[in-house]
Amino acid sequence: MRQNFIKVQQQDFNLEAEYRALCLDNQQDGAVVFFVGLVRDFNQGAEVKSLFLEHYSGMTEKCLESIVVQARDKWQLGRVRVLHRVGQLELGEQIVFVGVSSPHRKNAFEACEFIMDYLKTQAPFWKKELSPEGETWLEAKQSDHNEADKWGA
Amino acid sequence: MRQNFIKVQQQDFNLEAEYRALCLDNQQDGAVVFFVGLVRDFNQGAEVKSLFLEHYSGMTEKCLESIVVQARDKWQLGRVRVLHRVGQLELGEQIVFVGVSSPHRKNAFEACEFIMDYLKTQAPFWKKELSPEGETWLEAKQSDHNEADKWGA
Amino acid sequence: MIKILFFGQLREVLQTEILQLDINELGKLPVNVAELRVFLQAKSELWQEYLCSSRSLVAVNQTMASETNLIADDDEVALFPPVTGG
Amino acid sequence: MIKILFFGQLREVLQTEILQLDINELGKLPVNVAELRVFLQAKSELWQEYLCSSRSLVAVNQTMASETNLIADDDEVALFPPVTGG
Repeated sequence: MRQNFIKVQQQDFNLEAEYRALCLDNQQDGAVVFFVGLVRDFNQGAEVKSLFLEHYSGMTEKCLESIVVQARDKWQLGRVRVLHRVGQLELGEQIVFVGVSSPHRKNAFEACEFIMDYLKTQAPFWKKELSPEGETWLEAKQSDHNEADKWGA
Repeated sequence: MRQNFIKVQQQDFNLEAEYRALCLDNQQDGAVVFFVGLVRDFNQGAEVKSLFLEHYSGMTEKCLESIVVQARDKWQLGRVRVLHRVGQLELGEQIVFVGVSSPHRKNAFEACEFIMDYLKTQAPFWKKELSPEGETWLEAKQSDHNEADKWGA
Repeated sequence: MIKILFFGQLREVLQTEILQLDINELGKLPVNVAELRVFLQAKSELWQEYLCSSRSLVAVNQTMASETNLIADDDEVALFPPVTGG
Repeated sequence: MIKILFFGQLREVLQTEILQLDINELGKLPVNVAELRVFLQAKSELWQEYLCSSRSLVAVNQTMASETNLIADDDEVALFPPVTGG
């Protein structure tokens, strides 16, 4: 079982399969923390029907890999899985999965949060909202940068 | 769909079903954070083969309910699910599930961590480790109390 | 009557799961958690050792209680070691 | 040649996905990110507006770059708005 699994893909992911991949034949890690991000309809006003997610293929994978390496430098982690979808996603669909296993609960929580904070501010993804009124590129949020900064980059 | 779901049970739980219960017909919450705790073999030395979990029926449910209420006072949360198993659990089995949905990623992360920290130090569960050398009641860890204290009870 | 429940290692070591106690046996009223401890600790050296406040917590009517919490007739009191769930 | 890629809103607004540029066209060498911006911004008012450092980030060879990062021949440069994944 690979310790890091990072994937950018169009197709959906299965939470149960991801969970199994984190736990299977893993006798060391008593704590597993996941984050799942979903398409919701309140992003920046308007009635969002779907999202289009673009990314910089090549750089994205490198960037996610580097974020996971940084997390491993900070915390004792077992397995880390990061999946991010691209392309058109409808309301309610899964966008991103981050799963972390660790012998220590706090390490799993902090690493999972750290990976999400860095992914949000560093990984080259861009979201366009598709609503009845048209298409709108999402603006980056300052609050996301504040969250990322708190880890003391 | 009930906003709070709290259960103490002997039987195992299914992560996929818990996830579905957090997301189904939930258009508001774009962030879902879970924690799963599993039986591992490194707790306090010795080769742990299984755990026996005892609880104070009645008080446990009240206590978990109160922890979730406190979390809702602090953060904007959608659905919260807390499942804790009791009885004999073998190596690798699931012990506890905490799942939180929220419109905001940070709220979901912090509430999930808070619920686990409080559950660890307040909910009346006791673990006995069963190893080839015999039975040993687990000692409470000071580190767990330090974690819980940081939320400023 | 007060119902006193014991859990975890306390239940095993003291070989007691439940104890019914006439509140008047406790002598003076009202009585608080600390005074109930002292009363129970008088039973034996084992009870003395395991019921000290550093080794056992107390809940009254299924809510964590402090040493100065008063205990009334018909209350459900529970004594147990520091919790280790999760 | 330098390869310059555009992403997100930048790609749409500038109607440019990729640009090949002879590094010698940039005039003085070595050249850094800030100087490449100035060169590209000269194309039109739209480019002027969208390529300012407050509206676009730069990666050189798939790594985030600062304004003083030098650019060499054969580098892959990318220009894009602040990221919004997750």
